[in-house]
Amino acid sequence: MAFPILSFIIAMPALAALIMLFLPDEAKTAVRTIAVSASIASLLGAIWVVREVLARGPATFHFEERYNLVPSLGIQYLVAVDGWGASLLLLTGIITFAGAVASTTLENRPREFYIFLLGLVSGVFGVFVAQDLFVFFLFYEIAVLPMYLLIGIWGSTGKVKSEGPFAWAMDRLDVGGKEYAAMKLTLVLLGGSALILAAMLGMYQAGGHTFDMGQLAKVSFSPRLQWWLFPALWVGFGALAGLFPFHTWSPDGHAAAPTAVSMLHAGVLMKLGAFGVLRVGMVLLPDGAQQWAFAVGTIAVINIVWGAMSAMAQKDLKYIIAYSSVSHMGVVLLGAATLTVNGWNGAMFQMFAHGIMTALFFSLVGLIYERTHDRWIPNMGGFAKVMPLTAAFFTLACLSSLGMPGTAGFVAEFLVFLGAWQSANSWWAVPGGIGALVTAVYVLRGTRDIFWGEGPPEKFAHLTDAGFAERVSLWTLGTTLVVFGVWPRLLLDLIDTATPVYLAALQAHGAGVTP
Amino acid sequence: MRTLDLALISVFAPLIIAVLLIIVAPLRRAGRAAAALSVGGAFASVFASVALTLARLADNRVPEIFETTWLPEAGKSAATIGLQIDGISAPMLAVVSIVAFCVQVFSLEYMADENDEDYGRYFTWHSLFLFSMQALVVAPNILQLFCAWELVGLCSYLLIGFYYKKPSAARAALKAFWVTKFADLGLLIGLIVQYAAVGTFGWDAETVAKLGALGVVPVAVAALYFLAVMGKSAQFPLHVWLPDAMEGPTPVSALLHAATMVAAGVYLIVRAYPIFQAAPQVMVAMSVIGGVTAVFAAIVAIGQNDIKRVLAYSTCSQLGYMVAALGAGSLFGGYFHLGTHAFFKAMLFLSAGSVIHAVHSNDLSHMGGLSKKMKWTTLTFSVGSLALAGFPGLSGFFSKDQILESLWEGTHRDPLFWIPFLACLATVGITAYYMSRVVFLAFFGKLGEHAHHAHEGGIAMRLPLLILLVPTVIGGLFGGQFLGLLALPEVEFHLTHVTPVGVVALVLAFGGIGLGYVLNMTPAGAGLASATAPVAAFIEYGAVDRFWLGAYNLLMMALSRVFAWLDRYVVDGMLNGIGAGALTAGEWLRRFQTGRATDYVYVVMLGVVGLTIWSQFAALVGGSR
Amino acid sequence: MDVRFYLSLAAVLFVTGVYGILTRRNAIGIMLSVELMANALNLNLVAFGRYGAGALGQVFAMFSIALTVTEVVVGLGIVVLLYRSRHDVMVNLASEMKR
Amino acid sequence: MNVPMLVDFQPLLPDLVLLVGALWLLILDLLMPHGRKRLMAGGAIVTLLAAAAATWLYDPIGTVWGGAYLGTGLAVFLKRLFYVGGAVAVLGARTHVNEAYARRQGEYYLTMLFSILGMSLLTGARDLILLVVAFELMSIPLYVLTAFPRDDKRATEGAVKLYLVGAASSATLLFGLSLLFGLAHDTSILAIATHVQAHPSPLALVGAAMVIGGLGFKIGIFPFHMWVPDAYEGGHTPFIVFLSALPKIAGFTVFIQLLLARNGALATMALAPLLVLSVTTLIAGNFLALRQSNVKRLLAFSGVSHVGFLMLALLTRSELGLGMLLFYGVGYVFTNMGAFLVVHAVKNGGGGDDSIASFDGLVRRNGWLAAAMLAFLLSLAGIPFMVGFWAKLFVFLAVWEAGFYGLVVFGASISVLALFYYLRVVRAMFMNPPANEAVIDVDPVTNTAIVLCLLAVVGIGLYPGPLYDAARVAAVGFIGN
Repeated sequence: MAFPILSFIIAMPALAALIMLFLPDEAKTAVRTIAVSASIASLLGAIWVVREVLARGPATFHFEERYNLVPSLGIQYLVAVDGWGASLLLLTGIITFAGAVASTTLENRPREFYIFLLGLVSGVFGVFVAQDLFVFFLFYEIAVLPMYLLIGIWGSTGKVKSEGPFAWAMDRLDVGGKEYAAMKLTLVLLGGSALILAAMLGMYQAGGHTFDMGQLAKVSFSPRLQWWLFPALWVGFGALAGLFPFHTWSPDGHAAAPTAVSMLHAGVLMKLGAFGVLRVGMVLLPDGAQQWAFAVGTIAVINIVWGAMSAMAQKDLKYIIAYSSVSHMGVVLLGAATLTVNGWNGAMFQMFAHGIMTALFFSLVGLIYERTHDRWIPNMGGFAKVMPLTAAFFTLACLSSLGMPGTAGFVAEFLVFLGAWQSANSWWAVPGGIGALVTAVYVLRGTRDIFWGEGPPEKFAHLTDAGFAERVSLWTLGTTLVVFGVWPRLLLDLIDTATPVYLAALQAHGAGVTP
Repeated sequence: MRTLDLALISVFAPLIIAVLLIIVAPLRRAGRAAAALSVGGAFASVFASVALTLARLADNRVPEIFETTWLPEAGKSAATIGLQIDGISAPMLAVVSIVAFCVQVFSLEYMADENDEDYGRYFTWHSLFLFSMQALVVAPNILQLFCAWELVGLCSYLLIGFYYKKPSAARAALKAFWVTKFADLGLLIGLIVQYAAVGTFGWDAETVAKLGALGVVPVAVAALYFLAVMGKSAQFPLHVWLPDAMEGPTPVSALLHAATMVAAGVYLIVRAYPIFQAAPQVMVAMSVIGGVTAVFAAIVAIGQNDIKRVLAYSTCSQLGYMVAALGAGSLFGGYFHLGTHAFFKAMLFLSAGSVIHAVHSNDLSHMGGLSKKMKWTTLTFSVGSLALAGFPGLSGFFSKDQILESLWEGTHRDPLFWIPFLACLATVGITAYYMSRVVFLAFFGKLGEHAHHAHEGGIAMRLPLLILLVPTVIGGLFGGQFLGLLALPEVEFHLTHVTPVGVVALVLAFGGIGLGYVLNMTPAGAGLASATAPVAAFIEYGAVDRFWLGAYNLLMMALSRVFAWLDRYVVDGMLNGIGAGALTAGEWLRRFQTGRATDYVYVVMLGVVGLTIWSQFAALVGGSR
Repeated sequence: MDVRFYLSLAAVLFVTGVYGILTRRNAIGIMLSVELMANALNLNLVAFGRYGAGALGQVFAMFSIALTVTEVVVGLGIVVLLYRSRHDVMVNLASEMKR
Repeated sequence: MNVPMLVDFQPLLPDLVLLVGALWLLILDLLMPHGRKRLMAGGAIVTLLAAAAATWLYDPIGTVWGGAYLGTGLAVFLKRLFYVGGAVAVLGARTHVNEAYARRQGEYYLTMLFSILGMSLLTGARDLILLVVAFELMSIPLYVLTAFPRDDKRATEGAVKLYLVGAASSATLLFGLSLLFGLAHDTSILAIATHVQAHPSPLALVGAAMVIGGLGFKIGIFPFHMWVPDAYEGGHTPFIVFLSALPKIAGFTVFIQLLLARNGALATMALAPLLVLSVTTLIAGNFLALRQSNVKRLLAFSGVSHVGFLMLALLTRSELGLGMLLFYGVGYVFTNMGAFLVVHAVKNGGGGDDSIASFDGLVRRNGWLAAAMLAFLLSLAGIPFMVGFWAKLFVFLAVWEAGFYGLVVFGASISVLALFYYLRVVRAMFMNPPANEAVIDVDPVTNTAIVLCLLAVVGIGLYPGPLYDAARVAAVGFIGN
């Protein structure tokens, strides 16, 4: 039997968490070392997988592992990887590494922090390689849940004014607090998973009592069933991808979460949702995907513009980035809705690009917050003088965010818009482009307000630039952003091995798709 | 050396330097060393691109294209990147690298007051810019051109914002970026439309033929491309960013905002000319907009007191010329003017930089009589001004002549061309006037208040001026060779070809210079000149700028607050409402848990009775069915 | 006589018992009401035994009576405890835990 | 006339073991000096385990008493659950019982054993008389045990409520049963179901309604659930460990026997009201739990909502649904027992008043307890790698297969709401600062019980296959008979 590389990647973080469980609280150095080592091990594994998948060529799945869990129900542990999964493994590996390194500065209960964080990472890895719907769902839930504790314990609290028609409710719920944010995030995401579960059972029943995604892909579900199941998956997974109007957990959650958690959550977890829509929703339910494509794309466009416009009005640094995630995840969903090769390639690439970019953003925001204990932009200004490296990387992240060629963000957005134009609803590309323009306005304005201008205010004059661990994290993410932006084929070749296969299957099933 | 090697050197030498400086922080912070590397890179680029141009001059039969897949689509290639070396790109490479080299050398001294870190940063961005511009020039397809186009925009943003501590510079950098980014949407969507229609990003004959057969599509594509041109090349009404961009260091203005980057828009038209030709309506509109820009910017330039802003508006105006010519169908006229303008405008800006360096002010009223202190600069600025005004024999004369000629021919085809024609003709006179005004105010007359301690810069500042002086003076004589590179058999170019239009233009130019003398050097005229100033000022910061500011405030700021409010208090509010509602419901339900045992029995019995009644009712209904 | 007569009587008895539980506040009174309900069902059983089901009804009733007795014994024990803790047998006084 | 031989009682062999053990302990208790009575717990556990072993030694399948008792796979499955669960409950209670009622502790275990014996008989009771007797054999000891802490006002109050509602309910149940009996002229459940199916009558509906109401009390469905939180809050936690888990499943056993007989004839008859009851139970349980500040009350209402899920499984009236009900039951029993054991340990070791606030900062006072509680809460909430996840999933699967698609969506959504209050406890344990830093000690016996529950919860959660298969097999062939 071949070396179970995928299980290795999944298990490394969990194993590290398990070891930490038995370490004393005081062994902070040991904990950090183990966490970073585990993340490196997973990252190396992911890189190796990517290389191998590229070398072994397109179309099929590699590194399959299959064990029965509940044989009589057809539930099995089945993992395998294709171009899509491999690219997201790589993303997760990179961000985990960067997040684990960036968190080494954490002093408050690092052991528990890493246990939850690494548990979550294991779940994320699992989702991306699961080829059994059930395992997919299982890992999905695991990836979502530790977030509650991570935000609730290590998060930060803001304050939101209660007003508007729902002021009474806001007073009641302590809107803005970290517990509120953690709870909202958990409930909305698991609410989504309730819908996923229902759809999953529907497929299981109609698809001959199997959860094997390879088998289910061969089943022709009746269009009527698909019409029902697809929106359940779309909204269910979409909730995690920040789908409008279920996105409001995201700004609050990301604003409240500690650095590494925001990095992982916005960087990787939101992709879980989008990946679910694409991999489960659209690939397994081709008719549903086509019937609902218009709605998916249109809401995605709303996401893009809504997120960007909301981000523009924010004065809280973390909220800006969080809303930008909502906007950018709209790009992913738009790409998925196009049902074109370019659109899907773009969606997958945007997952990667946005993941890296937003992780970079959040690590920078965390870095600033750690030093200033302030997220309010009007209090800032002129930081470039005291923290030039931070300023440089922030600008880089902004550039990727607004789709500057030479960064990964451009390739992704370009492909998605290209796909959008090639799709049945060409007009999607226009609001998409406008969203990019609005992004340019708010990110650069933010950069100016934080970093430019005459020296920092008196109380921030002592700020220091990024330390060693932070620099490792920044350079890792920044370099990735540029390298994949300049030479996207590093990843696109990989993604492109899977996309046409899935798309061909979709079109073979479907009735009327644009050529 | 092979073409590919030369092209690679010309494009990538600056990139390697830039990357090196970005990654190796100590090197960048060393300042001098960074500058030396950067200038070295630029020189390598000059060497390679001049060699390429010479090779092209010798043999210009087939374009040489080197490309490789950049974006795959279902295993095939959706987009390539590479190098296209032909008669169009090679001379542009040379122009860009020469001007960039001159500007960098000039900057060595001009920027010497900066601290080492900023100095290094300055040259890093310069190297990056040179790479981006070269990559734009050699782009074999519109996608790569777009990428490079955005990158030069980025460099423009970074360099305008070089003095990032100055709020006005920060604002100008953002304004430049946003306005051009807005326009770039046109290019982005245009090239997507093109790809969706014909399946390539190219501009070759085959693509254009396919595109041309698609009715309205080429018009849409060309119009969208032209939107981007309007932004990048500061055409009315998207010109608003260019004057503000003068907040950057003067050499930056010379290189980016006069000679090369702003000309990228014109270069795009030149490069994708077949596509534009497939959309005649867009060509006419282009010409009209170019003409309007030319005369509008020229009028505004009259009233400026900031020497850089005069030049900025003049750039705007000249770009309008080029666009108008291209719209009228004169590829040669527009492109030739791009080349000559690059040299003399860069020289003008560097001369202005030299003056500013000497008097530490941009304001014309602080200058005066500088010819006594700065002879070299006076010479270069005056010659540049004359070239700009179209003084016979200087490079600007020939290229401008071509433009007016082509517009005149245009009027025969379509009466709409009267607009650009008359506008450009008027601009000749106005240009001559405002340039002579600057020359007289700055260099002649009595010594200005800041001018007493002025002195000529060192060799690093003088040498670039002299290098640029050469093409300014004799550049026009090489029009024939240039035409040869473009391979336009139907166009003719004569050095001694007198046309009625040319004569009228000449008269207007001399009239303008004369007027400039009268109004600025004689007491009688001074009053008249100052009377026009408010008018010009009104036009400058009048309707157009307010329109964009209003759009920004209304569409972006105000609307965004509406969105954010809705998001927080309605969309999220509903979620909160559901959450709090559930809590309230839970609270309310708890009231029924009274804690009294008899109440519990009560409820149990009620439940049983309810069940009984319902089951009877259900049986009744079920029975009747 | 018809079985329905017995059933009606049993129903009346049962409802009386329920009414008693709901209105009595004294634990002993409530226990008596429960007894009333139990007897109603015993009546049912016996009546059904008489009209059709045979001895089975009586047997069932015997078991039922025995069970009711045990239940009441335990119940009385609890009432004693209630009295010990509160010196009263008013059940609704014991409503410390609620909501 | 045949003289009954022991071999004829083979299906009841485990019950006999239990009975003999209980009687033996009864005698032992009388003889034993007070100082050694703590050994009684061991005796009870041995008895229960011996009974459990008997289910494996002999195949307790077959009929006894002329069909009044029918040993089926289902009966065996449930017996094992009751015995093992009972043993864990005894183990968990041992330390507390030894401390609190040193002299009477024998009675405690004996009463418990008899209650378990009642449950055990219920698993195969196919005759109304046996059913009623077994039901009361199970119920009456519960009244006694609730009132066991004699000097505790709150326990007495809980007992009063339990008793009053219980007595009224059992009278109602019996009244309903008497009507059904009268209609079919037979005490055999199968006969009743057959009769009702063939001759639906308004009286049968009345009888069914009263039966549902009476039994609803035992399992605590809305609106018959109102005693549940008060009894839980008042009773001593080690007993609530038992009360909250096994009797509910036993109540369901009766439901299964009655409602599912003859392909669910009675359940089909009253399907709409039953469905509405399940849904309202889910709603009421979850909503009432939202704002509770006492962990025991919170768990009580959460238990109510779990009953809603079990009801949904029951109402599928399919073999799959029944199997999944059994699986859910196992998961529920061990999770719930574990959770209450932790509650007990926290109160016992750290003082406090069972309020959520008393869990503040538990992770720093006893990390192990916090981790175990986390696992139990997650299992209750239905999070993967805990048994509760599979339980919910399997039930949903069955409900989906039965065609109640909307109920799956509803159930899944409402279980998200449930997460809200479980997370409140999690938040207290992990996020809030502790009221004091004193370490909470747990005695090894209670700890062992918690470990056992945790092993069940996580073990089945990691590898649910065997239990799933066992539950499926147990349900085979039951519905039709």
